[in-house]
Amino acid sequence: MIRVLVSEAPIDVGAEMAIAEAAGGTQGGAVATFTGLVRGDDGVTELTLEHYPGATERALEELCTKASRRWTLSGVTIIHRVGPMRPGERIVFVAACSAHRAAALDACAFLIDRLKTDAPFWKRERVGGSTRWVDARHADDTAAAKWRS
Amino acid sequence: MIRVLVSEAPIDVGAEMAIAEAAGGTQGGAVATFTGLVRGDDGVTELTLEHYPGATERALEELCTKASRRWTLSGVTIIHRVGPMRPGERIVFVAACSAHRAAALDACAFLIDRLKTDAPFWKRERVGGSTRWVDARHADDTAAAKWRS
Amino acid sequence: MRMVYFAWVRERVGVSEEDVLPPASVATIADLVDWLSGQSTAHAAAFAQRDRLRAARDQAFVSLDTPIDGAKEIALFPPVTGG
Amino acid sequence: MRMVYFAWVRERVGVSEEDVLPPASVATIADLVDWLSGQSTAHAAAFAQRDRLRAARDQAFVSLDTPIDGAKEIALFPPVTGG
Repeated sequence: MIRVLVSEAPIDVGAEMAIAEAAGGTQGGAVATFTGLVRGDDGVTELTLEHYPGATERALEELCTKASRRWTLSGVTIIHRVGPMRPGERIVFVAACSAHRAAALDACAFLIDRLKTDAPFWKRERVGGSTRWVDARHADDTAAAKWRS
Repeated sequence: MIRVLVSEAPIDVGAEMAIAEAAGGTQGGAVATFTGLVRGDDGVTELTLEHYPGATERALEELCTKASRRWTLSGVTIIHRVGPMRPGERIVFVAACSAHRAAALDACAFLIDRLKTDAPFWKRERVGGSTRWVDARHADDTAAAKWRS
Repeated sequence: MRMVYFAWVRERVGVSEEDVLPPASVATIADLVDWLSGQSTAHAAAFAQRDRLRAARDQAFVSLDTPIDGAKEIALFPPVTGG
Repeated sequence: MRMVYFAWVRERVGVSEEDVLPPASVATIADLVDWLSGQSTAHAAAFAQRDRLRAARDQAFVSLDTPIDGAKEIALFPPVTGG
Protein backbone atom coordinates (compact mmCIF):
# COMPACT_ATOMS: atom_id res chain seq x y z
CA MET A 1 0.00 0.00 0.00
CA ILE A 2 1.23 3.47 -0.89
CA ARG A 3 -0.30 6.39 1.03
CA VAL A 4 0.62 9.96 0.13
CA LEU A 5 -1.04 13.01 1.63
CA VAL A 6 -0.17 16.71 1.33
CA SER A 7 -2.38 18.82 3.55
CA GLU A 8 -2.61 21.92 5.74
CA ALA A 9 -4.04 19.81 8.58
CA PRO A 10 -1.88 18.78 11.57
CA ILE A 11 -0.41 15.26 11.22
CA ASP A 12 -2.03 12.64 13.47
CA VAL A 13 0.80 10.13 14.03
CA GLY A 14 -1.36 7.72 16.04
CA ALA A 15 -3.96 7.51 13.26
CA GLU A 16 -1.29 7.20 10.55
CA MET A 17 0.48 4.39 12.45
CA ALA A 18 -2.82 2.50 12.72
CA ILE A 19 -3.40 2.88 8.95
CA ALA A 20 0.15 1.76 8.14
CA GLU A 21 -0.05 -1.24 10.47
CA ALA A 22 -3.47 -2.32 9.16
CA ALA A 23 -2.21 -2.14 5.56
CA GLY A 24 0.82 -4.26 6.52
CA GLY A 25 -1.51 -6.96 7.77
CA THR A 26 -0.24 -9.78 9.97
CA GLN A 27 2.79 -10.28 7.67
CA GLY A 28 4.19 -6.81 8.33
CA GLY A 29 5.96 -7.20 11.63
CA ALA A 30 8.14 -4.06 11.47
CA VAL A 31 7.24 -0.39 11.08
CA ALA A 32 9.96 2.28 10.94
CA THR A 33 8.93 5.93 10.96
CA PHE A 34 10.52 9.33 10.75
CA THR A 35 8.82 12.52 11.92
CA GLY A 36 10.20 15.98 11.21
CA LEU A 37 9.21 18.80 13.56
CA VAL A 38 9.44 22.56 13.19
CA ARG A 39 12.49 23.65 15.18
CA GLY A 40 12.28 26.83 17.20
CA ASP A 41 15.97 27.61 17.38
CA ASP A 42 17.36 30.89 16.06
CA GLY A 43 14.19 32.68 17.15
CA VAL A 44 11.94 31.14 14.51
CA THR A 45 8.30 31.71 15.49
CA GLU A 46 6.57 30.35 12.38
CA LEU A 47 7.42 28.18 9.39
CA THR A 48 5.42 28.25 6.15
CA LEU A 49 5.70 25.45 3.59
CA GLU A 50 4.96 26.27 -0.03
CA HIS A 51 4.59 23.43 -2.53
CA TYR A 52 3.79 22.63 -6.15
CA PRO A 53 0.29 21.12 -6.11
CA GLY A 54 0.03 18.07 -8.32
CA ALA A 55 3.77 17.79 -8.88
CA THR A 56 4.31 17.28 -5.14
CA GLU A 57 1.95 14.32 -4.88
CA ARG A 58 3.45 12.86 -8.04
CA ALA A 59 7.02 13.19 -6.68
CA LEU A 60 6.07 11.62 -3.34
CA GLU A 61 4.24 8.70 -5.01
CA GLU A 62 7.26 8.13 -7.23
CA LEU A 63 9.50 8.05 -4.13
CA CYS A 64 7.21 5.47 -2.50
CA THR A 65 7.29 3.36 -5.66
CA LYS A 66 11.10 3.53 -5.76
CA ALA A 67 11.29 2.38 -2.12
CA SER A 68 8.85 -0.46 -2.86
CA ARG A 69 11.02 -1.64 -5.74
CA ARG A 70 14.19 -1.51 -3.66
CA TRP A 71 12.90 -3.24 -0.51
CA THR A 72 10.10 -5.75 0.16
CA LEU A 73 7.56 -3.50 1.84
CA SER A 74 3.94 -4.09 2.78
CA GLY A 75 3.30 -0.36 3.15
CA VAL A 76 4.86 3.05 2.51
CA THR A 77 3.41 6.31 3.87
CA ILE A 78 4.42 9.93 3.29
CA ILE A 79 2.35 12.66 4.95
CA HIS A 80 3.63 16.20 4.39
CA ARG A 81 2.11 19.28 5.90
CA VAL A 82 1.99 22.58 3.98
CA GLY A 83 1.00 26.13 4.92
CA PRO A 84 1.87 27.91 8.17
CA MET A 85 2.97 25.98 11.26
CA ARG A 86 4.62 26.66 14.60
CA PRO A 87 7.70 25.32 16.44
CA GLY A 88 7.11 21.80 17.73
CA GLU A 89 4.49 20.96 15.09
CA ARG A 90 5.01 18.06 12.70
CA ILE A 91 6.08 18.92 9.14
CA VAL A 92 6.48 15.43 7.74
CA PHE A 93 5.80 11.82 8.70
CA VAL A 94 7.15 8.86 6.73
CA ALA A 95 6.58 5.20 7.53
CA ALA A 96 7.86 1.98 6.00
CA CYS A 97 6.26 -1.33 6.91
CA SER A 98 7.91 -4.69 6.23
CA ALA A 99 8.19 -8.24 7.49
CA HIS A 100 11.85 -7.47 8.29
CA ARG A 101 13.19 -4.66 10.43
CA ALA A 102 16.29 -3.93 8.32
CA ALA A 103 14.10 -3.31 5.25
CA ALA A 104 11.74 -1.06 7.22
CA LEU A 105 14.60 0.97 8.77
CA ASP A 106 16.55 1.34 5.52
CA ALA A 107 13.46 2.27 3.47
CA CYS A 108 12.46 4.87 6.08
CA ALA A 109 15.93 6.50 5.94
CA PHE A 110 15.84 6.41 2.11
CA LEU A 111 12.41 8.07 2.00
CA ILE A 112 13.31 11.02 4.25
CA ASP A 113 16.75 11.54 2.66
CA ARG A 114 15.33 11.59 -0.86
CA LEU A 115 12.25 13.60 0.09
CA LYS A 116 14.57 16.43 1.15
CA THR A 117 15.92 16.78 -2.40
CA ASP A 118 13.29 15.25 -4.71
CA ALA A 119 9.98 16.85 -3.73
CA PRO A 120 8.90 20.43 -4.52
CA PHE A 121 8.56 22.02 -1.07
CA TRP A 122 10.00 25.36 0.03
CA LYS A 123 10.31 26.57 3.62
CA ARG A 124 9.95 30.17 4.71
CA GLU A 125 10.79 31.09 8.31
CA ARG A 126 9.46 33.98 10.34
CA VAL A 127 11.96 35.50 12.79
CA GLY A 128 10.60 38.51 14.64
CA GLY A 129 8.88 40.80 12.15
CA SER A 130 10.52 39.48 8.97
CA THR A 131 10.52 36.29 6.93
CA ARG A 132 13.26 34.51 4.98
CA TRP A 133 13.40 31.57 2.57
CA VAL A 134 15.39 28.63 3.94
CA ASP A 135 18.42 27.72 1.81
CA ALA A 136 18.87 24.16 0.54
CA ARG A 137 21.50 22.33 2.56
CA HIS A 138 24.48 20.71 0.88
CA ALA A 139 24.25 17.94 3.53
CA ASP A 140 20.82 17.02 2.14
CA ASP A 141 22.26 16.46 -1.34
CA THR A 142 24.99 14.28 0.17
CA ALA A 143 22.46 12.23 2.18
CA ALA A 144 20.21 11.76 -0.86
CA ALA A 145 23.17 10.86 -3.10
CA LYS A 146 24.19 7.89 -0.95
CA TRP A 147 21.04 6.05 -2.11
CA ARG A 148 21.77 6.45 -5.83
CA SER A 149 22.99 3.30 -7.53
CA MET B 1 15.17 12.25 28.56
CA ILE B 2 15.22 8.47 28.89
CA ARG B 3 11.85 6.72 29.09
CA VAL B 4 11.66 2.96 29.68
CA LEU B 5 8.43 1.08 30.29
CA VAL B 6 7.76 -2.67 30.49
CA SER B 7 4.07 -3.37 30.82
CA GLU B 8 1.23 -5.75 29.95
CA ALA B 9 -0.81 -2.82 28.60
CA PRO B 10 -1.17 -2.21 24.83
CA ILE B 11 1.32 0.36 23.48
CA ASP B 12 -0.22 3.74 22.58
CA VAL B 13 2.08 5.02 19.83
CA GLY B 14 0.28 8.37 19.49
CA ALA B 15 0.72 9.10 23.22
CA GLU B 16 4.35 7.91 23.22
CA MET B 17 5.18 10.11 20.20
CA ALA B 18 3.70 13.13 21.99
CA ILE B 19 5.81 12.38 25.10
CA ALA B 20 8.98 11.90 23.03
CA GLU B 21 8.38 15.09 21.03
CA ALA B 22 7.61 17.17 24.15
CA ALA B 23 10.82 15.94 25.82
CA GLY B 24 12.81 16.86 22.73
CA GLY B 25 11.54 20.42 22.98
CA THR B 26 11.88 22.84 20.11
CA GLN B 27 15.51 21.77 19.55
CA GLY B 28 14.60 18.18 18.69
CA GLY B 29 13.52 18.40 15.09
CA ALA B 30 13.77 14.70 14.20
CA VAL B 31 12.10 11.64 15.71
CA ALA B 32 12.82 8.14 14.37
CA THR B 33 10.79 5.23 15.67
CA PHE B 34 10.61 1.49 15.29
CA THR B 35 7.52 -0.56 16.14
CA GLY B 36 7.53 -4.35 16.26
CA LEU B 37 4.22 -6.15 15.75
CA VAL B 38 3.17 -9.72 16.47
CA ARG B 39 3.24 -11.56 13.15
CA GLY B 40 0.49 -14.01 12.40
CA ASP B 41 2.33 -16.12 9.85
CA ASP B 42 2.85 -19.87 10.36
CA GLY B 43 -0.54 -20.10 12.06
CA VAL B 44 0.51 -18.26 15.24
CA THR B 45 -2.62 -17.22 17.17
CA GLU B 46 -0.98 -15.83 20.32
CA LEU B 47 2.44 -14.68 21.48
CA THR B 48 3.44 -14.50 25.14
CA LEU B 49 6.44 -12.46 26.28
CA GLU B 50 8.19 -13.55 29.47
CA HIS B 51 10.79 -11.23 31.00
CA TYR B 52 13.12 -10.81 33.97
CA PRO B 53 11.52 -8.09 36.13
CA GLY B 54 14.07 -5.56 37.35
CA ALA B 55 16.86 -6.84 35.10
CA THR B 56 14.77 -5.97 32.02
CA GLU B 57 14.28 -2.33 32.98
CA ARG B 58 17.95 -2.10 33.92
CA ALA B 59 19.07 -3.54 30.56
CA LEU B 60 16.77 -1.20 28.62
CA GLU B 61 17.92 1.87 30.57
CA GLU B 62 21.53 0.88 29.94
CA LEU B 63 20.77 0.59 26.21
CA CYS B 64 19.23 4.09 26.21
CA THR B 65 22.28 5.46 28.03
CA LYS B 66 24.62 3.83 25.49
CA ALA B 67 22.65 5.39 22.62
CA SER B 68 22.76 8.80 24.36
CA ARG B 69 26.55 8.58 24.68
CA ARG B 70 26.98 7.59 21.05
CA TRP B 71 24.67 10.17 19.46
CA THR B 72 23.46 13.63 20.52
CA LEU B 73 19.87 12.83 21.45
CA SER B 74 17.24 14.90 23.20
CA GLY B 75 15.17 11.82 24.02
CA VAL B 76 15.25 8.01 23.94
CA THR B 77 12.17 5.83 24.52
CA ILE B 78 11.80 2.06 24.83
CA ILE B 79 8.34 0.64 25.55
CA HIS B 80 8.16 -3.16 25.63
CA ARG B 81 5.00 -5.13 26.13
CA VAL B 82 5.00 -8.40 28.10
CA GLY B 83 2.40 -11.08 28.73
CA PRO B 84 -0.02 -12.51 26.13
CA MET B 85 -0.75 -10.68 22.88
CA ARG B 86 -2.32 -11.38 19.49
CA PRO B 87 -1.20 -11.04 15.85
CA GLY B 88 -1.10 -7.39 14.77
CA GLU B 89 -0.57 -6.06 18.31
CA ARG B 90 2.54 -4.01 19.15
CA ILE B 91 5.32 -5.80 21.04
CA VAL B 92 7.86 -2.99 21.17
CA PHE B 93 8.17 0.71 20.38
CA VAL B 94 11.49 2.54 20.34
CA ALA B 95 12.00 6.24 19.57
CA ALA B 96 15.08 8.42 19.24
CA CYS B 97 14.74 12.18 19.18
CA SER B 98 17.51 14.50 17.95
CA ALA B 99 18.16 17.82 16.27
CA HIS B 100 19.56 15.85 13.30
CA ARG B 101 17.80 13.16 11.33
CA ALA B 102 20.88 10.94 10.79
CA ALA B 103 21.43 10.71 14.57
CA ALA B 104 17.76 9.90 15.20
CA LEU B 105 17.67 7.23 12.45
CA ASP B 106 20.96 5.59 13.45
CA ALA B 107 20.14 5.60 17.18
CA CYS B 108 16.73 4.06 16.46
CA ALA B 109 18.32 1.22 14.44
CA PHE B 110 20.94 0.71 17.16
CA LEU B 111 18.28 0.49 19.89
CA ILE B 112 16.16 -2.15 18.18
CA ASP B 113 19.15 -4.21 16.99
CA ARG B 114 20.71 -4.30 20.45
CA LEU B 115 17.40 -4.78 22.25
CA LYS B 116 16.99 -8.07 20.36
CA THR B 117 20.15 -9.48 21.97
CA ASP B 118 20.73 -7.47 25.16
CA ALA B 119 17.41 -7.48 27.04
CA PRO B 120 15.94 -10.47 28.92
CA PHE B 121 12.73 -11.23 27.00
CA TRP B 122 11.58 -14.61 25.78
CA LYS B 123 8.82 -15.26 23.24
CA ARG B 124 6.47 -18.22 23.32
CA GLU B 125 4.12 -18.79 20.36
CA ARG B 126 0.80 -20.58 20.34
CA VAL B 127 0.06 -22.53 17.15
CA GLY B 128 -3.20 -24.45 17.25
CA GLY B 129 -3.41 -26.27 20.59
CA SER B 130 0.30 -26.20 21.49
CA THR B 131 2.93 -23.63 22.39
CA ARG B 132 6.65 -23.40 21.55
CA TRP B 133 9.52 -21.16 22.66
CA VAL B 134 10.90 -19.03 19.84
CA ASP B 135 14.57 -19.72 19.07
CA ALA B 136 17.09 -16.88 19.08
CA ARG B 137 18.01 -15.88 15.52
CA HIS B 138 21.61 -15.82 14.36
CA ALA B 139 20.68 -12.78 12.22
CA ASP B 140 19.90 -10.85 15.42
CA ASP B 141 23.42 -11.47 16.77
CA THR B 142 24.86 -10.28 13.46
CA ALA B 143 22.71 -7.13 13.47
CA ALA B 144 23.63 -6.33 17.08
CA ALA B 145 27.33 -7.02 16.45
CA LYS B 146 27.59 -4.36 13.74
CA TRP B 147 27.16 -1.67 16.45
CA ARG B 148 30.05 -2.93 18.60
CA SER B 149 33.15 -0.79 18.44
CA MET C 1 2.60 27.75 -22.63
CA ARG C 2 1.97 28.10 -18.91
CA MET C 3 4.84 29.27 -16.66
CA VAL C 4 4.61 28.65 -12.89
CA TYR C 5 6.97 30.02 -10.24
CA PHE C 6 7.58 29.13 -6.60
CA ALA C 7 9.19 30.56 -3.45
CA TRP C 8 11.58 33.50 -4.02
CA VAL C 9 11.50 32.98 -7.79
CA ARG C 10 7.74 33.65 -7.65
CA GLU C 11 8.26 36.68 -5.38
CA ARG C 12 10.90 38.19 -7.68
CA VAL C 13 8.97 37.58 -10.91
CA GLY C 14 5.96 39.10 -9.16
CA VAL C 15 3.34 36.58 -10.33
CA SER C 16 2.78 32.91 -9.49
CA GLU C 17 1.92 31.96 -13.05
CA GLU C 18 1.65 33.45 -16.54
CA ASP C 19 1.06 32.35 -20.14
CA VAL C 20 3.94 32.94 -22.53
CA LEU C 21 4.52 32.53 -26.28
CA PRO C 22 8.28 32.19 -26.83
CA PRO C 23 9.64 32.39 -30.42
CA ALA C 24 10.56 29.18 -32.25
CA SER C 25 14.27 29.75 -31.52
CA VAL C 26 13.63 28.97 -27.82
CA ALA C 27 14.35 25.21 -27.74
CA THR C 28 15.39 24.36 -24.17
CA ILE C 29 14.33 25.52 -20.72
CA ALA C 30 17.64 27.41 -20.48
CA ASP C 31 16.73 29.22 -23.73
CA LEU C 32 13.35 30.03 -22.19
CA VAL C 33 15.00 31.46 -19.05
CA ASP C 34 17.26 33.64 -21.25
CA TRP C 35 14.31 34.82 -23.34
CA LEU C 36 12.15 35.60 -20.25
CA SER C 37 15.08 37.50 -18.68
CA GLY C 38 14.96 39.82 -21.69
CA GLN C 39 11.23 40.46 -21.26
CA SER C 40 11.37 42.36 -17.92
CA THR C 41 13.80 43.41 -15.20
CA ALA C 42 11.72 41.39 -12.68
CA HIS C 43 12.31 38.19 -14.69
CA ALA C 44 15.98 39.10 -15.11
CA ALA C 45 16.33 39.56 -11.32
CA ALA C 46 14.48 36.32 -10.54
CA PHE C 47 16.65 34.26 -12.89
CA ALA C 48 20.00 36.05 -12.25
CA GLN C 49 21.57 33.18 -10.26
CA ARG C 50 21.24 30.42 -12.81
CA ASP C 51 22.91 27.86 -10.47
CA ARG C 52 20.13 28.40 -7.91
CA LEU C 53 17.38 27.77 -10.45
CA ARG C 54 15.59 24.43 -10.81
CA ALA C 55 12.89 23.38 -13.28
CA ALA C 56 10.02 21.00 -13.88
CA ARG C 57 8.55 20.12 -17.28
CA ASP C 58 4.88 19.13 -17.09
CA GLN C 59 5.30 18.57 -13.34
CA ALA C 60 8.41 16.32 -13.56
CA PHE C 61 11.82 17.55 -12.36
CA VAL C 62 14.24 18.13 -15.27
CA SER C 63 17.58 19.88 -15.83
CA LEU C 64 17.65 23.30 -17.46
CA ASP C 65 19.11 21.92 -20.71
CA THR C 66 15.98 19.82 -21.30
CA PRO C 67 14.10 20.64 -24.56
CA ILE C 68 10.70 22.26 -24.07
CA ASP C 69 9.36 19.99 -26.77
CA GLY C 70 5.69 20.98 -26.68
CA ALA C 71 5.38 21.13 -22.87
CA LYS C 72 2.12 22.52 -21.48
CA GLU C 73 3.63 23.73 -18.20
CA ILE C 74 7.16 24.79 -17.23
CA ALA C 75 7.92 25.50 -13.54
CA LEU C 76 10.92 27.49 -12.30
CA PHE C 77 11.91 27.55 -8.62
CA PRO C 78 14.81 27.49 -6.12
CA PRO C 79 16.39 24.25 -4.81
CA VAL C 80 13.78 22.46 -2.69
CA THR C 81 13.81 22.50 1.13
CA GLY C 82 11.08 20.13 2.30
CA GLY C 83 10.95 17.38 4.89
CA MET D 1 21.88 -17.64 47.16
CA ARG D 2 18.78 -17.14 45.05
CA MET D 3 18.53 -18.94 41.69
CA VAL D 4 16.01 -17.69 39.10
CA TYR D 5 15.07 -19.39 35.83
CA PHE D 6 13.26 -18.22 32.72
CA ALA D 7 11.51 -19.64 29.63
CA TRP D 8 12.24 -23.30 28.85
CA VAL D 9 15.02 -23.42 31.48
CA ARG D 10 12.37 -22.59 34.08
CA GLU D 11 9.97 -25.15 32.63
CA ARG D 12 12.61 -27.93 32.67
CA VAL D 13 13.91 -27.16 36.17
CA GLY D 14 10.26 -27.12 37.28
CA VAL D 15 10.44 -24.00 39.50
CA SER D 16 10.89 -20.31 38.68
CA GLU D 17 13.21 -19.71 41.64
CA GLU D 18 14.91 -21.52 44.50
CA ASP D 19 17.46 -20.87 47.24
CA VAL D 20 20.66 -22.91 47.02
CA LEU D 21 23.77 -23.31 49.18
CA PRO D 22 26.58 -24.54 46.91
CA PRO D 23 29.83 -25.83 48.50
CA ALA D 24 32.88 -23.54 48.63
CA SER D 25 34.42 -25.37 45.63
CA VAL D 26 31.75 -23.81 43.36
CA ALA D 27 33.57 -20.66 42.17
CA THR D 28 32.04 -19.70 38.80
CA ILE D 29 28.56 -19.79 37.32
CA ALA D 30 29.70 -22.73 35.16
CA ASP D 31 30.70 -24.57 38.39
CA LEU D 32 27.25 -23.78 39.78
CA VAL D 33 25.56 -25.20 36.69
CA ASP D 34 27.63 -28.40 37.03
CA TRP D 35 26.82 -28.70 40.72
CA LEU D 36 23.08 -28.08 40.17
CA SER D 37 23.04 -30.66 37.35
CA GLY D 38 24.17 -33.23 39.93
CA GLN D 39 21.33 -32.30 42.32
CA SER D 40 18.40 -33.57 40.19
CA THR D 41 17.60 -35.01 36.78
CA ALA D 42 15.36 -31.96 36.14
CA HIS D 43 18.31 -29.60 36.59
CA ALA D 44 20.52 -31.88 34.49
CA ALA D 45 17.92 -31.83 31.67
CA ALA D 46 17.48 -28.04 31.89
CA PHE D 47 21.23 -27.40 31.67
CA ALA D 48 22.16 -30.18 29.20
CA GLN D 49 22.80 -27.85 26.23
CA ARG D 50 25.42 -25.60 27.79
CA ASP D 51 25.79 -23.54 24.57
CA ARG D 52 22.11 -22.54 24.78
CA LEU D 53 22.44 -21.35 28.39
CA ARG D 54 22.87 -17.68 29.33
CA ALA D 55 23.34 -16.11 32.77
CA ALA D 56 22.89 -12.93 34.78
CA ARG D 57 24.69 -12.13 38.05
CA ASP D 58 22.70 -9.79 40.31
CA GLN D 59 20.57 -8.83 37.27
CA ALA D 60 23.47 -8.03 34.90
CA PHE D 61 24.25 -10.24 31.88
CA VAL D 62 27.54 -12.15 32.33
CA SER D 63 29.30 -15.11 30.70
CA LEU D 64 29.16 -18.53 32.37
CA ASP D 65 32.82 -18.36 33.39
CA THR D 66 32.14 -15.35 35.64
CA PRO D 67 32.95 -15.90 39.35
CA ILE D 68 29.89 -16.01 41.65
CA ASP D 69 31.83 -13.86 44.11
CA GLY D 70 29.16 -13.32 46.76
CA ALA D 71 26.25 -12.73 44.31
CA LYS D 72 22.78 -12.56 45.85
CA GLU D 73 20.95 -13.69 42.68
CA ILE D 74 22.05 -15.83 39.74
CA ALA D 75 19.68 -16.19 36.75
CA LEU D 76 19.90 -18.93 34.12
CA PHE D 77 17.92 -18.76 30.88
CA PRO D 78 17.96 -19.41 27.10
CA PRO D 79 19.25 -16.85 24.55
CA VAL D 80 16.86 -13.88 24.58
CA THR D 81 14.22 -13.31 21.89
CA GLY D 82 12.64 -9.93 22.58
CA GLY D 83 11.82 -6.97 20.39
